[in-house]
Amino acid sequence: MNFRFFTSEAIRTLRRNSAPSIAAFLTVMVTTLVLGVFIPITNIATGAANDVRSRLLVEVFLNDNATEQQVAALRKKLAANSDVKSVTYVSKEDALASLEGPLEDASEVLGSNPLPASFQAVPNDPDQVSQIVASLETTSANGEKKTYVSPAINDVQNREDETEKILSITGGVKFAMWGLAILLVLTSALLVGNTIRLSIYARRREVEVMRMVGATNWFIRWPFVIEGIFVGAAGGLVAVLMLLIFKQTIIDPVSDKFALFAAPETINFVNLTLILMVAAVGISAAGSGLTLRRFLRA
Amino acid sequence: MNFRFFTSEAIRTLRRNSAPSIAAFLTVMVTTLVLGVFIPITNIATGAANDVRSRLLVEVFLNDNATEQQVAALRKKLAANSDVKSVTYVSKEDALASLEGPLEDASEVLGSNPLPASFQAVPNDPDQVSQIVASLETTSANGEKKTYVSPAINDVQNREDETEKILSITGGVKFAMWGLAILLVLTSALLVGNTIRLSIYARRREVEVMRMVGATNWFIRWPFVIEGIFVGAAGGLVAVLMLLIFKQTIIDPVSDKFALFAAPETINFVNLTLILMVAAVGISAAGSGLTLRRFLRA
Amino acid sequence: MGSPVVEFDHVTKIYDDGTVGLENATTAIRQGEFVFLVGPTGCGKSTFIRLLMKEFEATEGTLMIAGRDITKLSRDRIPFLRRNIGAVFQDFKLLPNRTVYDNVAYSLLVTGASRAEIRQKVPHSLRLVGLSTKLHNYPDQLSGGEQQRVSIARAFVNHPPLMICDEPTGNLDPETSLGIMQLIYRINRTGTTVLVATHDKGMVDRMKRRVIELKDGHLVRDERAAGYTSEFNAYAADLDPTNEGELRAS
Amino acid sequence: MGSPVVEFDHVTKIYDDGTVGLENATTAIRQGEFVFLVGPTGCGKSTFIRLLMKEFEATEGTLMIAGRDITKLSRDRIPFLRRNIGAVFQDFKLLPNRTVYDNVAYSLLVTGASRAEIRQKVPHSLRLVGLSTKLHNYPDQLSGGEQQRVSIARAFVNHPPLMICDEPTGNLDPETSLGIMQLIYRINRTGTTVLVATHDKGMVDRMKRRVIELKDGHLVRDERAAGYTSEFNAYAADLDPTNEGELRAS
Ligand SMILES: Nc1ncnc2c1ncn2[C@@H]1O[C@H](COP(=O)(O)OP(=O)(O)OP(=O)(O)O)[C@@H](O)[C@H]1O
Ligand SMILES: Nc1ncnc2c1ncn2[C@@H]1O[C@H](COP(=O)(O)OP(=O)(O)OP(=O)(O)O)[C@@H](O)[C@H]1O
Ligand SMILES: [Mg+2]
Ligand SMILES: [Mg+2]
Repeated sequence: MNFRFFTSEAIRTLRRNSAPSIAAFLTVMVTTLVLGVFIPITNIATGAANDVRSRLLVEVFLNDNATEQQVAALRKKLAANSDVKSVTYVSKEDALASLEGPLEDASEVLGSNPLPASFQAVPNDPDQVSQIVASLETTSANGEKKTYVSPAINDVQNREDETEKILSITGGVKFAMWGLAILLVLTSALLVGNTIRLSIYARRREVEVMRMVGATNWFIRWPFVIEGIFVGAAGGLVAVLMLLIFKQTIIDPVSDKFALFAAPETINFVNLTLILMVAAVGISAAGSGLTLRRFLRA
Repeated sequence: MNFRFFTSEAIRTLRRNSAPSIAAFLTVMVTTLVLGVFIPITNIATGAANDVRSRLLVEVFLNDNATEQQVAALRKKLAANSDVKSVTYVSKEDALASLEGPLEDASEVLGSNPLPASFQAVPNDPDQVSQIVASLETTSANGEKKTYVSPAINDVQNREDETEKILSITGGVKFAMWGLAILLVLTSALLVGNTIRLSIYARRREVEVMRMVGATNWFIRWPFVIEGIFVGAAGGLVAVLMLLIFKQTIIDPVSDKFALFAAPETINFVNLTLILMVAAVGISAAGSGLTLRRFLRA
Repeated sequence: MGSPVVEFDHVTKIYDDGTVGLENATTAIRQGEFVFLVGPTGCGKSTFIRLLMKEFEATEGTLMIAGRDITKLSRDRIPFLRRNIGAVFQDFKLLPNRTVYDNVAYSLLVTGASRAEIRQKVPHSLRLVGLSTKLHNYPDQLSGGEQQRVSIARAFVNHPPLMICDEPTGNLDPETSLGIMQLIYRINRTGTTVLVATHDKGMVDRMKRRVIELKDGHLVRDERAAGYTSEFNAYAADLDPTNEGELRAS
Repeated sequence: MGSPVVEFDHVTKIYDDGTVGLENATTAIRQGEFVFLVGPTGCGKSTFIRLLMKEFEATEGTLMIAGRDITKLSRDRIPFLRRNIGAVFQDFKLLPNRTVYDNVAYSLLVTGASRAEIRQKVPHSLRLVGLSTKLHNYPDQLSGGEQQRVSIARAFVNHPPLMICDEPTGNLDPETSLGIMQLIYRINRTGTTVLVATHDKGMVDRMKRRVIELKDGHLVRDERAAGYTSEFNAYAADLDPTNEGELRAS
């Protein structure tokens, strides 16, 4: 394969018959741009959702009169639970110290600490919160009053409503984001393929003539593939440059605002660039090569 | 203008030379689909963000020894503030009743109510929270210790950190969503225009011949515009049908899950359909008519 | 002889790349004339014709058609100029996605002709060029000569006052060429001014009409043949314009 | 006379719409022959030629080129068949986005010719058809006859063993036509088998070569002219193939 010749052929087409190439370029650029904006957003959104989820935990409040053995046994039991990632002990003093505002003042006035000690159990997977709670409860014979597996337990709290709401919202966000991301990626591939198809269609007579003077299919196809690589690379590059400018002039100045939630989890710009460029070039080149097959068959 | 003739011309093109029309149809369909998925998501997300924001308020805790006059004056003052939408009085008893869990038990044991009464001021605009707080504060002569405009005030709380965080996150979500929505709308218009341009480019020889036998520009253009309407309507319709099927088979069954946050604020499906159809047909028809101008000029 | 239909006044056409298409051409064609445009390949015949169709602008000079300066014609009026010129293009210029019938009908449609008029004129015109059986074929289903005849049928279907034919018989056998020339002659006899660019020396010699000869863009000869209205008229004598016969069955 | 290069054995081509392009044609063309293909417009000349190029399949019969049945040729091998046939197409089939030079060079490029070979052969070939000054023009900047000559130059640039010309002089004036025919004749004398479809009766009569006549898709005549190798040879006698002159300066 004569690479230099095919490349010069591709360049010739780009210069003489540029309308279809420009259309393909625009499509690649625009879809890359959308993906380039959307991938970090998906990233931030799912990152934020995961962040919120990771804060879910089960609070096991202890009776003030629980014995040390009972507390130690409970801790062992919790730690042994395969759904539990880690267990932290919060003493009565710690609980009081974490209170703020008028309540704090109030307890000072009281002179005694009304808050109970507790274990805070972090689940491996936020969805397992309710299982951990269930593992600590037993239902008494008459099936009415909830009792706990350890006499040390005064109450088990996982803020049921809130947990469910958080799981639902974050789940919804992740579902929507992934759905949209998949939709956008498929859409981009389809749109780029579609434009390439049309741009080759616009040159079908030329392809016909080439075949009539004895060009093999690959001889016709290579320049199209190389042109596809050029167009894809150019479209991808312009999109990436626009993203970079956008990032530096709009996002970075206000990034404090965004840093509050999940900025550090955003995909690395270099990686993003690489992914986008490879995708743009790949789809564009493959699209050119594959689409041509239809016109080479007849 | 002979509408029947131009329509039959458009249909002829769709049948004989369908590749460019199919490409335009696909582009319209795919972009409409993306917008159709994205518009409700933008809606939900900004709705949820607004929902969260609307819960922000300023809590003004009162001294237990404040006189009735002082409290009444403070209420008047708050109500008179143009940034404040509504003011609610929460008595000590109400405050206690709203407490749950072990703290509740604890105060029962105490026999006295440590919680202060408060005013809850809802701002007109969540961003004005800090202004409301500022309007209640005065800085004493030495500029160090915060004092309040009314002796009835013990403390003013707007959970500064949390408020800022909420404002930042919801602001970020709204910004991102609107940005993406605008990007997608512009992108869709550009992609559809681009495809139409290319599909007319593929037929430029035909347009040239028409001009050579004495067709006026509008005589050439009408069939393209009508074809654009057909293609736009078909693309829009298929996209809307796909959205409907998607909604009924995937979204509706799990809508309980989504109902938890902001389902009722989602855009009405009929309205969405109308907007999408009008946009698809409009862009497609206008695109055909306008693009042709370039080829009619030479 | 009537008033001038076409007037070239020192017309020069230089293409973008500097090629001289036509240089300083001055001539006039009167109403009802039959003029041959001859010359070696690349001498400027098509340039001459394309200037008349206002396919591009003259670089210099004025070009009048029916007394109107078409170099000053606004863009909106160009279609109306072209409707009054029946043109046979060297490369046919057929619409690839229309049948033979629809290609010819298109010329009438642009003028806003009624359906009845189209239904009557189109088959008649195609019958005259001998294509009655190919009405519903597309151009790519026709032989070269058949395509050329569709182009001819389209050119005269709406009875234009001026007919311009660029190499109308290049893809036709001698017998069919003669038939087409007889047809064009008959059209001319009904009052249509006719300009035919051709390489068919035999035909030009035989028909003894006015001949404009170009060479390298220059007008080098413009003369009426000696035996004017003699031999070819004899060929066509029995063909009365009101009683037009068919050229060929298929 | 050499071995058969082209053999038609009861070949029939019926188009999709039922039109008979060629019916039950049986004939053979031997190596080194010069054959004219004549007949009225629409008789099947182009069909005959397009079958040889395998532009479409024969409906029935076998078609051999150089002893190989091309009706059984696999799709991958078609380009190699076409490289061995220099073809002049009735509609020229030039690549619109390539200059004259590059159009001719493309025929060599597909065969993997070296740059040196291209630089030598392309200008030579274009000089022979009289287009030395238009090397860097694009097809839409050429007159009809110039385009036709580019197509001819492309056909013989890589010295194919078989040359097929469909109406190669339809857009050329008589003088240039004669030059082109002399050129084709000279190419034939170097051993190339030549098939020319034409309407130029004068040329066919003068050259006195074998003539295959078609009518409505049927082979109705296949004869060697009486005064074989007489008159036209006299025309071409002084033109030695090793000493090829230019056709025309511009
Ligand atoms: N678009 C163009 N750009 C540059 N040069 C052109 C263009 N069109 C024609 N020419 C040149 O102008 C000259 C006259 O061309 P024209 O087409 O008028 O010739 P012609 O007399 O019609 O020839 P033919 O008999 O071969 O059709 C030729 O040399 C041609 O190469
Ligand atoms: N693709 C096609 N589909 C249907 N019919 C066709 C097709 N191509 C050619 N024909 C018909 O087949 C017949 C032979 O056509 P062909 O092109 O072989 O004629 P030809 O001898 O080359 O004529 P000309 O001298 O006018 O070029 C004609 O009647 C033509 O209409
Ligand atoms: Mg010409
Ligand atoms: Mg033919």
